[in-house]
Amino acid sequence: MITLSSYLAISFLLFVCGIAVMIARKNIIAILLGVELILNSCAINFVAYTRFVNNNLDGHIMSLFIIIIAAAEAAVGLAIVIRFFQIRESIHIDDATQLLQ
Amino acid sequence: MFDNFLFISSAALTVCGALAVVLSPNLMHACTYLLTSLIGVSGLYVTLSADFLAATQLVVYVGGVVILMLFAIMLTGGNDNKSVNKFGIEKIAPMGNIKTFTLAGLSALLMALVISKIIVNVTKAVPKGELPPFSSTVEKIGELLITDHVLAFEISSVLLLGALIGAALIARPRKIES
Amino acid sequence: MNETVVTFFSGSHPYQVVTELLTRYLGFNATGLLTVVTFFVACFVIVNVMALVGGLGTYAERKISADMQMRQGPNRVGPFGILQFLADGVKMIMKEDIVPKDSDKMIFFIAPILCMAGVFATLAVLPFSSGFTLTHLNIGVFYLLGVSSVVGVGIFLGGYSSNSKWSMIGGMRGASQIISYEVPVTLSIIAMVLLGGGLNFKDIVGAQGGLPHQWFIFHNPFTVISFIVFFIGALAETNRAPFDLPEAESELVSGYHTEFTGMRFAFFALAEYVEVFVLCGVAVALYLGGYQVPFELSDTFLLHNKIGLPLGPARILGQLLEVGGFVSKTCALYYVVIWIRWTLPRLRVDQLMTLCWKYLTPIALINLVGVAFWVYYFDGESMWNLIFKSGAAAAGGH
Amino acid sequence: MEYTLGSILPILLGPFLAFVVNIFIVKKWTKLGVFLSCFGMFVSLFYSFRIFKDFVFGKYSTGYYVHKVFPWFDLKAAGVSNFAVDMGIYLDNMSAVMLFMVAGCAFLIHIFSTYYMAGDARYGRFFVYLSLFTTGMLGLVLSDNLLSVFIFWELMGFCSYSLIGFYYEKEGAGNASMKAFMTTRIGDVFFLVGILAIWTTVGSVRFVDIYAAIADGSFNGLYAVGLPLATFAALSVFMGTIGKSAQFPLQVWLPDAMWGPTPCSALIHAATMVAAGVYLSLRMYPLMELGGITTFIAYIGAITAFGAATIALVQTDIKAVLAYSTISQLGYMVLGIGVGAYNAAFMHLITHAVFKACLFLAAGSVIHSLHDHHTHGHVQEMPRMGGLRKKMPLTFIAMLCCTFAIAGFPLFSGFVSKDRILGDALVMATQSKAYWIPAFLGFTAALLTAFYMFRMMFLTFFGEPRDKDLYDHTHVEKLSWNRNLPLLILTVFTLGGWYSGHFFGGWVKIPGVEHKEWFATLIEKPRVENFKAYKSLPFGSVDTGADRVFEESQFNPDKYFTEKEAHHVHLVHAIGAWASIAIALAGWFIAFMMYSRGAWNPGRWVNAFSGWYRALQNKYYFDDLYVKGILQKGLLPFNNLLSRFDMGVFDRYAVDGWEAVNRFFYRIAKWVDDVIVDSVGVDGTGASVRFFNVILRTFQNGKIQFYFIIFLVVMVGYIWKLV
Amino acid sequence: MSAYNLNVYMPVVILVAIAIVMVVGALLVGKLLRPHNPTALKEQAYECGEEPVGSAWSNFNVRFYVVSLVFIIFDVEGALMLPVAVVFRKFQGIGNGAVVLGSFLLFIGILVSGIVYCWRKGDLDWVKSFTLNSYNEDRDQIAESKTA
Repeated sequence: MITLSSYLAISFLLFVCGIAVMIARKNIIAILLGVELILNSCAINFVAYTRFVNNNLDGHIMSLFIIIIAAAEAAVGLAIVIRFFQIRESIHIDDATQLLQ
Repeated sequence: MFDNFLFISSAALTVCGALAVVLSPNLMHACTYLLTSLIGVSGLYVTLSADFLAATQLVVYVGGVVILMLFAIMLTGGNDNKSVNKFGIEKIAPMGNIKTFTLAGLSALLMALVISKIIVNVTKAVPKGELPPFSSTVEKIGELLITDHVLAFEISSVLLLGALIGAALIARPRKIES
Repeated sequence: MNETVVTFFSGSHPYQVVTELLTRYLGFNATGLLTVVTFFVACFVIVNVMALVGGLGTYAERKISADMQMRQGPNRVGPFGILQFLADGVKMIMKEDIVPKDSDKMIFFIAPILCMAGVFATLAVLPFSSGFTLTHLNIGVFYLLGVSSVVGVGIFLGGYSSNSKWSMIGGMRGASQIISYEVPVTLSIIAMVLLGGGLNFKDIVGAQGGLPHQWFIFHNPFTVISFIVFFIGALAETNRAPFDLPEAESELVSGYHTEFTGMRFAFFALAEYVEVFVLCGVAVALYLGGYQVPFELSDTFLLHNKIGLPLGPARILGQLLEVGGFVSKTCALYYVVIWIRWTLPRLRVDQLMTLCWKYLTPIALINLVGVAFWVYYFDGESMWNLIFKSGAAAAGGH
Repeated sequence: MEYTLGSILPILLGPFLAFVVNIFIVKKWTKLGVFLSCFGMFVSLFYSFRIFKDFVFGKYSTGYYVHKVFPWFDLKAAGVSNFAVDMGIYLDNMSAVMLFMVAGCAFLIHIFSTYYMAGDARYGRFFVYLSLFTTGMLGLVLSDNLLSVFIFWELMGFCSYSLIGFYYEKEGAGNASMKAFMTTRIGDVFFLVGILAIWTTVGSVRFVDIYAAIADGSFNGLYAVGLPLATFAALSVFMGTIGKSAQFPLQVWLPDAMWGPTPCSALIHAATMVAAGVYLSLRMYPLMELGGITTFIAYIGAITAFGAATIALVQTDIKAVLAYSTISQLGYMVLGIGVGAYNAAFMHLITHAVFKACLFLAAGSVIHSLHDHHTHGHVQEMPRMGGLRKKMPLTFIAMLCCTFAIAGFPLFSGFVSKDRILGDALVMATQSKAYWIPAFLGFTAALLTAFYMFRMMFLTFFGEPRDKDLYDHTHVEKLSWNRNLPLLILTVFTLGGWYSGHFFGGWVKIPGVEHKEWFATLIEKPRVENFKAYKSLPFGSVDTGADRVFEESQFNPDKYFTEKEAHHVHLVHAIGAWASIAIALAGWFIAFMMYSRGAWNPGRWVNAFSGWYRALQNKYYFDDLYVKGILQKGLLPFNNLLSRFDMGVFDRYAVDGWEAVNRFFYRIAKWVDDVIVDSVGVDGTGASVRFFNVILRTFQNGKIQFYFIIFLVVMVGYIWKLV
Repeated sequence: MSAYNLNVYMPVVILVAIAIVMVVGALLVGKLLRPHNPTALKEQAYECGEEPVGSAWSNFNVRFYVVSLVFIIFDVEGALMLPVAVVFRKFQGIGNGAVVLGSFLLFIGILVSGIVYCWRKGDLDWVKSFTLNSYNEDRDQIAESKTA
């Protein structure tokens, strides 16, 4: 029996995994992977709720925009990482403690 | 029958992929596992009858974001120094160490406690409804995008424009004025 | 409605009889089981056909190139050497499986699977005919785009995993080429979706007709250019010459599959050949009328009521005619692809990117806008219709 | 009646879109940008001609108007009751004529500018301003309420600022632009006050609502600052006109406006900026009538007309003569409003726009071809011209026709309109003694107008060239589409017949041709009682106008008079007409004797009236009055007073006293500081800071993940509390 | 259960399964048939017979990234435009084509300005004017500013 809670559980697991990745990793790109996981878990929640609770498509639109924002975020975030790497020769998160250079 | 199979397999793919991302010590492998997790999410969308979203997930995430990540890994992974990991500075640190994993585990536990509480409360509140029949969403999404959400539609293009220009500006090697 | 090969068969009498019999003997409702079985059989048939297509593709490639170069080509195994690909297959499976020591073993294993899975999954929506298509998904074209983008990841990972510089460069090139050329292809597809009014292949093909003037390629001046853009993009997406930079043998040894031997290499090759076929099929479905047969000869009503065939054979015959139409057009395009390979020299990598971003993408964008305007101004009428109408008006109509 | 938005909005959008696009492209693709501007103007002209044709010569009767409204903002939802502002489009015969005039003149000026400005460093930018300027005027004409009128009004103010200061390297241009901006601003403030006064009474600022309110008597019995509210509002709105149309006390900015390039002077002086003020007064005429300020208006107009004409007598700069003649003619229009010659005033607005645009363009043509090889500048001084009619015959013809028109020679447009204003002024004078002075000033100004205009003609085009070098370097005019064509087209429309319907006056009738006084027939005072049953239509709807077909007005000047009165009026009009002709001829004759024949020596007159002459040359000392009088004597001493108070009183007592008090406390504080603060406080603080530093430094470590954990913990706490 | 259900996705799953089974199966079957005698030389990466120097997993040029960046933006744009393209004719049918066309064109226009920007800035040129030199200069300058 597939219910709302099963989807919530999956998105929950995804979310927790994302958080764990974000804290455990010291590699900036790996942290971005965690962000993607978290965004996906949110998107699943939106779609699941819209499917089970009010059955219109607003959640789909919301998820669509989450995907768009995730793409934009990945593009800009990775650009920053690459730039950081060019300057510092490192993608260690603890090297990125200062805003200036 | 098939619904359940699809759901279970996608869920397994998603969760296993996510767990593998957490546990994998190799960045490239983690990225591959993320790929499987994302494909699993796409399957979940299908079971939620969000077929358009599923395809978008495939196109944008699998075809776009993951490739972007892979490229970024390759662009930052170059260091001929043998004393370090393939993709980082120190052997262990970039993918975490015992301390960070402990911290992560604790935080995850904390979140798990809270969110499980939320989920329990929510599932109590929401009536257990049957899944409504499967239907196509493309046209409906199209209509919504140009009627109710037209502003968001247009503004998203501005967002993308900003992302494009910003990211290109950042990634472009340039001279820094001293 | 979402139609599948199962819905096509489930309307027929024998299928219902079998369902009833099975239900009676097995003791539970056998509809689901039969659905699975039918799907499985259909998938199996199509996969095998595709494997055959891949094999024959290599044969055709060699034979046609031989023709163009005034040689004989394969001619020992079987009549005209037509069984050459079987011999090749046997050889492949007998070859030693070498995994480089420094390679990333896990990804080395996964990469061919990603390529194969991505390509095979596209077969699910390839519209062979109105009934014999595995499934007419509502998101047909978009699904196809999404699934085929997995191939790019597969190629990149394949190039990465072998830890060889040639492979790595090939993989990077392959991935960036595939994603770059996906842009004009997507834009061209959006233009066609605009005309067809749906992502479903059934809608898009249904909006066309059997005769050339009803095809979308000749719908208006923009679509002709759109087709050319799509075709060039498809060539590049499948790494076909003149865009075979990822596997450029004179520069990169063999590109991203340098280190793959035996069956692993075979799967990459098979995936490539099948993908070429699939993209030719998509081009046919989007632009060249798809499975439409001229004068609606495949119409069950026509075959059943006018010609007098029994209903079942009439449906089957109609579908077979459609499949014939589709496959013949696709094979013609396939021939063009091979022809191009042996005619044009390979591009340089900067030329490749310039062609994509500075020519094809702007052209595709302008095309998209043009098609949108055409649909807006002429209410989606094709230019032939407009000409016929104005001709009729000039000839004294109202 | 099928006026959808699609047929009205292009009028506004043509120049506006050209402006928007030009902002981005004109620097790089100047030619394309200029073409776009001209094309946008053409679109505007095309659509306004369509409306003109339909409204004025078409099937639509006189009382017809189109009114389309859309909500702009509505504060009802925010709890402010009854505060909703609508924007809309209002079209009637007057705006149809006005639109066609504005679009036509502006289009021709655009074309001329491609000749005049070509080669200028800021060629493209000029067109950007020009487009926006025209947009402002067209928008003002299309507006249906005072608020949007005000918006476009200010838009024009800004554009005029930019255009007058176009050559901002020159100091004079910068000052002139600021002067224009600040002077008109004074009027604008009053105008805004007027709008608010109307809004508080009517609850709306739409013309139709105001008319309805006037008809309903909503203004009766209300007072503001001691005046009846209608008077107050009318005066305030009229102050806007005074500022914008350069009437008597605020006329100082307009002569300086000639610092801008000549085509923009043509635009400001003819079709757009100054016309806006008169147009506003015409629109608000019922309010002025209700407020009873018509006599005041007549006086203002007459004084302006006369005063400016006298100043123009002594100007030597060709553009300055034209600038003062503009003020003078605007004075006539305002005089027309004051004496109730509604459609004559409006007609004069139109005819003046046409011949003044033509005059300025012709002056531009003259100036542009006179190139001083020593200073590398263009020559505007009339004493250096002379005999130019051989060098530039086409310009000469255009300018001559315009001069005939402005001087009020028969058969030309100025005669038709100005004569009617003067005739009506005379009629009013016979009825009320108060109007004798305006009428007299008006007639005198007509004499002066004829004189100074012919003086300008004689000095410029006739006689021998006074600066031989300049003359020889001037090229003979060649026919070119963007130089002469706009001039000649405008010249054709200086004929009076276009406006009066009688090409040869009333005397010669061409058999078989119906002489129709379309202007007098179609333009009439808003009849406020018609608007009582007003109902606005939603924006974008197709206006059928079925509920608004009003009674047809036939031109019948006798309608409002008894037969005896009508006889009297006719008699007075006839006298006025003959007097005008005589006066125009007299003006020509004096100028001819002075400047062509040289029989009468102007120098003698100068000597005889040397005091007046100096006064005239100094523009009646108005600039001095404003600068030295008001600014230096009034505001500056006030400023000084304030500063003296600041230095003398405040500094000496407050500041110094405070210092003494402080010095006392300082002694005490020093002891406390030394003993308590330093040893305990400072050292102790340092220690505590060092202590907290250790703690805080661990938190502020720049590590994102650490922050993230903190964030998580806090969030978890919140959620735990909430759920 | 209606015919209108998730079964339409069954072929996808089956096909993917077949693909995986095919690869795995062929490798397993091959294991029985083919020879297996690895040597060190064989297991080395083939680099034209030379001994490989260093790992292949090295730092690559940024231009790959910029291309994929532009791509992902267009990818998302395509994903957003498709549903609008689908309903275009429907809205055209009920007389609202102009509105859809307008928003469609605005959407495209905004993104085109982005690609025009990239074009003008040279991000789409494969062979860029900036190369290793400017990159190194960049680094040197930063190093200097750090030491200073």
